Amino acid sequence: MNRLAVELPGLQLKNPIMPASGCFGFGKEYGNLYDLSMLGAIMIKATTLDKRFGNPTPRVAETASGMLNAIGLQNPGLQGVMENELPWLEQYDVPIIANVAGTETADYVEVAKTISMAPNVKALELNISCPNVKCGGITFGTNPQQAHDLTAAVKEVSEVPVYVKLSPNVTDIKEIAKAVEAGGADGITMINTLVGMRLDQKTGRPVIANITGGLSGPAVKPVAIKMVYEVSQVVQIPIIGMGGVSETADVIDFLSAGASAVAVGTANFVDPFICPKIIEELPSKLDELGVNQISELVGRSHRL
Amino acid sequence: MNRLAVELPGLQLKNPIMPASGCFGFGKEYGNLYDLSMLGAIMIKATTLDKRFGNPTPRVAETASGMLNAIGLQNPGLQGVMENELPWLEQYDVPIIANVAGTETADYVEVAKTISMAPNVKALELNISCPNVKCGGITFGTNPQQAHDLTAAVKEVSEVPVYVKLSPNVTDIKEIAKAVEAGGADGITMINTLVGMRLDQKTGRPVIANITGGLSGPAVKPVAIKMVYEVSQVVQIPIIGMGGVSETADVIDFLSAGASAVAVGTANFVDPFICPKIIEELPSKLDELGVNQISELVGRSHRL
Amino acid sequence: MIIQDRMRVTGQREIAKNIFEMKLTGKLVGEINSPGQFVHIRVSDSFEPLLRRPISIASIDHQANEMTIIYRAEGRGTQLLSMKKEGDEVDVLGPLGNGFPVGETSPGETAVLIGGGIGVPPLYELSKQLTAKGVTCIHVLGYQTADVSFYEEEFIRLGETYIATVDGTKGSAGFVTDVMEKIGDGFTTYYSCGPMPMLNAVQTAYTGKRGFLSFEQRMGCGIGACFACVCETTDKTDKEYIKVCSDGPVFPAGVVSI
Amino acid sequence: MIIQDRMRVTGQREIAKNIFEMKLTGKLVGEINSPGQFVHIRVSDSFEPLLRRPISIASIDHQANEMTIIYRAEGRGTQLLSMKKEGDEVDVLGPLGNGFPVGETSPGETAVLIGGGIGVPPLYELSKQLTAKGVTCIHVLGYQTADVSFYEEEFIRLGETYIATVDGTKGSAGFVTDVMEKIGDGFTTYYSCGPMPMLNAVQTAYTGKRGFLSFEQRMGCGIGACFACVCETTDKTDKEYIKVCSDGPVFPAGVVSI
Ligand SMILES: Cc1cc2nc3c(=O)[nH]c(=O)nc-3n(C[C@H](O)[C@H](O)[C@H](O)COP(=O)(O)OP(=O)(O)OC[C@H]3O[C@@H](n4cnc5c(N)ncnc54)[C@H](O)[C@@H]3O)c2cc1C
Ligand SMILES: Cc1cc2nc3c(=O)[nH]c(=O)nc-3n(C[C@H](O)[C@H](O)[C@H](O)COP(=O)(O)OP(=O)(O)OC[C@H]3O[C@@H](n4cnc5c(N)ncnc54)[C@H](O)[C@@H]3O)c2cc1C
Ligand SMILES: Cc1cc2nc3c(=O)[nH]c(=O)nc-3n(C[C@H](O)[C@H](O)[C@H](O)COP(=O)(O)O)c2cc1C
Ligand SMILES: Cc1cc2nc3c(=O)[nH]c(=O)nc-3n(C[C@H](O)[C@H](O)[C@H](O)COP(=O)(O)O)c2cc1C
Ligand code: FES
Ligand code: FES
Repeated sequence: MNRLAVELPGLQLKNPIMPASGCFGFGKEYGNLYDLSMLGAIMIKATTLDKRFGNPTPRVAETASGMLNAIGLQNPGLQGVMENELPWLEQYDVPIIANVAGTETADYVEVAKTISMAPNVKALELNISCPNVKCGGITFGTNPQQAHDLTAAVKEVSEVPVYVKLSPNVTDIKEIAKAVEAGGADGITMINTLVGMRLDQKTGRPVIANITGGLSGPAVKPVAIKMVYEVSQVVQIPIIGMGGVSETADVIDFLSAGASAVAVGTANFVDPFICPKIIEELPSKLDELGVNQISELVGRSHRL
Repeated sequence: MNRLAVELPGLQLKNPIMPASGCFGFGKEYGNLYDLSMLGAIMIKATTLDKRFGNPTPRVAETASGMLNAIGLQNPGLQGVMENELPWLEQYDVPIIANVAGTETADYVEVAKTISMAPNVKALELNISCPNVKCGGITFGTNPQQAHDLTAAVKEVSEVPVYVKLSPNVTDIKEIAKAVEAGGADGITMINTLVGMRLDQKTGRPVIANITGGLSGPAVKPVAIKMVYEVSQVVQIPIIGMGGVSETADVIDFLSAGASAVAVGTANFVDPFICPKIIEELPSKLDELGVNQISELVGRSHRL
Repeated sequence: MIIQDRMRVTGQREIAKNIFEMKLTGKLVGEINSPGQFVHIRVSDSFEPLLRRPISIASIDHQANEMTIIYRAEGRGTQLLSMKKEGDEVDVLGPLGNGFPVGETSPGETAVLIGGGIGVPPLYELSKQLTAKGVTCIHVLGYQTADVSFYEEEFIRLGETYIATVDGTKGSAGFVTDVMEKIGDGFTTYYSCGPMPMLNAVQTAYTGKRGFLSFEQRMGCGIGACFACVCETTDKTDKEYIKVCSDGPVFPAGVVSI
Repeated sequence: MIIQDRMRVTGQREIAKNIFEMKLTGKLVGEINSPGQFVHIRVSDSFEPLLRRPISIASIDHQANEMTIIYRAEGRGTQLLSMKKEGDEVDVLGPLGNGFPVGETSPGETAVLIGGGIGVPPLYELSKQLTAKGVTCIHVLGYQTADVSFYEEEFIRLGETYIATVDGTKGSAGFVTDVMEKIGDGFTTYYSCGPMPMLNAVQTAYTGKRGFLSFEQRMGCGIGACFACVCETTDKTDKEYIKVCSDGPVFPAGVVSI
């Protein structure tokens, strides 16, 4: 038996490690560096109905142990993803989680319906938490009723299980989590980025052209851990945790907090080989902890 | 004219630098290291009606570019502060901002009424945002109506201007800011800590005995800057900004974002001389920026 | 007086597995007034790791203006510290806290010094000062295993020294308390530093004797301002709590509720 | 192929005010295939600063398996880089991007290389390769002031070299464009790297000539995955945008909308 294997709705994961959406494009670039089949899954860049150029540059700024981004969901659009990106990924033995974004229910539904029919798309990740687009995105993620309704609408058309990606920029994330569970979500992914800003020292103006950006990286990990800890105790559906995962120890923390698998975002930029490195280190980490099967760690922070 | 002088309701500041509440006790320890009269002001540790022991230990944990704390408002109580702490501080030529905490309106009001009569207390800081106590504190800080009413009640009895300290753990901080302004607040201080957690690697259990703690330090600065930027554009009252200020450049950023003065918290632990160091460096920083009077920088991020 | 000093590293060597002995020079040394005081070290100029690390002063050489610290390279901070090389500068805040009271044992009397693991270092300077004034010191040092034990020779040079290792790879097998039974009670005072369970066992075994224990707590400021490092007192009448960093780290046995 | 290499520092010296020349050795050098490619450097093992820093390859020595980078120590990251000493290891990702096309100029033809400030370094390797194959290179190098100028001697050894400083403290006073006027148009191609306004001025001055410009953008991944470093194209029919890191940093003049 594979000690690292994890089973989640729609997903048979060789291991609980997957690159987070937006930090791995559609896999091509990292595919030049290592064999993508070793990954648990791949969360591809957000796909919208029409192709998008995204926000003006600069789009990224560094912060203490973190970074801000305001890419603005640049992507080749549903058609481009279906025709070029997903077929290319079929050469790898790895389940794809398609991150679905939109501005209103109708386009979420349309993207979800079509992209869930791609043979290698095994789950959807409903992006209701992108802080970098003017309409849609995060507005769905801060209102429980809207989050519920969008989830239900997408569930109705999706051929594969639906995970909903939550925003940390809310007073009570448990409420949103319960709402999407009630809406039929098969799982939750969390957290998306915290909204933040960096100013230019000389001019005092925002560095990011979009003014605000999403904060990610090690800096946000304590917030992510706390939210996973909380949400995992109020919902029955599994969680894919993320926010600052940068080394093997962080994976243990997210599982302990209550996540069943873990996504790695910003850390890919710091170390492009971080996913394979973590996957390689996990078995000896399990030995150290005296654990046989990795799932045994899930939620141990709040189990007796 | 003093280039660093800043005038705020109740406060004639020699310079815009003051230690943040809870990170400087009641001044005695840092008073052994340097002359407290050089500070713009001092925000003393939260005072509650009765003395409190606070939470069990461990109370702090380190995170990437940040720290978690769950001190739990340990303090000698109103009487102790009035009899021992404030009189001792009178030897210094420095205005005191008294951080007032409680569990219900009545005790906030009682503490505010009495402490605002101390001769060196020039302003109150209403702590409606402490994430580390079970009742009171943050519950007032996440509900606009409650925040409004508490502010109004305290304003009624206070002999000095009232600043309200906002929590970043909300969906829309602008709403809370507008509510406390409507309630009569003379100023806003922000941000208090973000709620976070750290787990022990071996056991998977929370490191902090209180389970969750408040995240502070450089890690949170982008979030704080963004919130100051936002709030300063929707209220007329001044803001004392804080969250990760660790060097002179950070002060410039907070002023640019829209704060009129700046508090330094966690950085005192990293470098106990950080406040005097920043105060010393500010004039040459102003020269570099071609600015004569420091207040000219306030809000330049969103001015044309 | 507490000062912030950029001290220069004059020596760094691994004296046992992951245990480093570091020598530092700077004017801070002149401020140290008792064994058992500690310093708060910033391990790098980066904000990650952010907080200072509290480390006991293990030995002082006023002539050379040099002090020695001994620490285990374990987490991010101490690992970074272990990478410093001779000539590098380190930002040190100290001396902090109140150390072991040397005056509580008179010349001619006997003191037992009981240390566990990384609690052993401050006992070295203590023993130097006690023996220098004519106190007979008996050392009981406990380690997990032989390969993390250190300073045996140094302590032997100062007096009778017993080593205990949990796995029996050095000295007697077992805990310091097992050794303590053999020593009997022909001593005036005891001084101890080590993990909480050990301090507790020592205090319980030596009820009735005058003893001084050095405590550890997670710290923020290290100087008494943040209330991170409090412990409850047993006797709540005077003070309900003490701060390890500024009231301690050393307290008379019985004061702190363990 | 792009590799991640822990390269060893074989030299580090300040060649002008806050401008450092660093030599690095490692197997990555063997992968470099064109001048103008860059590397993505992790300046410390800490998470603060977090992101890698993109720096151009200034010179390659395949014999010694060594490459040279030249950078300005300005922010946190490059300052940390400047503190590395000979023998230290640095985590380098590269080679990245597509460099200057040496093949676009034939032996016997003349190329003008125009660099501004910290954009000068990649032109050095380019000039070495062009002159080696028999191209005549004319160098036009612009700096703010004399004290931040560098590599004058090195470029002179390769061909005609003009220096311009904004304040006139070295060479002619003014911008590279002022010098360009004097050179005339007796050349086949031009290659340029420097700040955006300079690239714009060069491109405008040399409309009609075949030119290649190297661009800068804030980067995340550095390999084409994160869409941080995009620029719009002038001709939207093929591609609406290009990525500086993986499609560039060098593009034919006219492709990128400046
Ligand atoms: C008064 C005092 C004296 C000490 N003297 C020594 C000594 O002489 N030699 C030695 O090896 N160790 C000593 N310690 C323990 C030492 O401070 C910790 O081992 C060290 O801080 C751990 O840091 P890290 O970077 O290895 O671990 P990390 O896991 O990176 O530490 C994370 C955070 O937890 C804190 N922390 C972790 N363990 C402890 C601990 N046991 N006590 C207090 N804080 C902790 C760190 O300071 C840091 O803030 C002493 C502690 C105290 C309070
Ligand atoms: C393809 C390419 C090649 C380059 N080649 C060189 C070179 O050979 N020599 C040289 O000195 N500089 C070069 N630069 C610029 C260099 O990358 C920046 O000066 C450097 O990243 C600034 O880092 P810092 O730590 O000094 O500043 P910080 O202010 O600490 O940087 C903060 C963040 O902003 C980014 N950033 C800041 N300025 C720039 C910039 N101008 N371009 C891209 N990112 C920036 C940093 O990478 C970092 O992520 C190049 C940039 C690019 C894109
Ligand atoms: C450059 C960048 C682009 C991102 N794009 C997306 C996106 O398209 N869709 C999405 O759901 N999340 C996106 N995210 C958020 C990440 O998937 C992840 O939730 C977040 O960065 C926290 O994880 P990390 O700290 O490991 O990066 C993006 C993050 C970054 C840094
Ligand atoms: C140890 C500690 C104790 C604190 N205690 C209080 C408190 O009593 N009252 C309060 O309003 N804020 C308290 N805070 C929050 C700080 O005043 C400040 O808002 C926050 O730490 C952000 O600033 P910083 O990043 O500079 O630390 C405390 C923070 C820390 C780290
Ligand atoms: S560490 Fe701050 S009071 Fe002791
Ligand atoms: S830096 Fe990531 S795409 Fe260019």
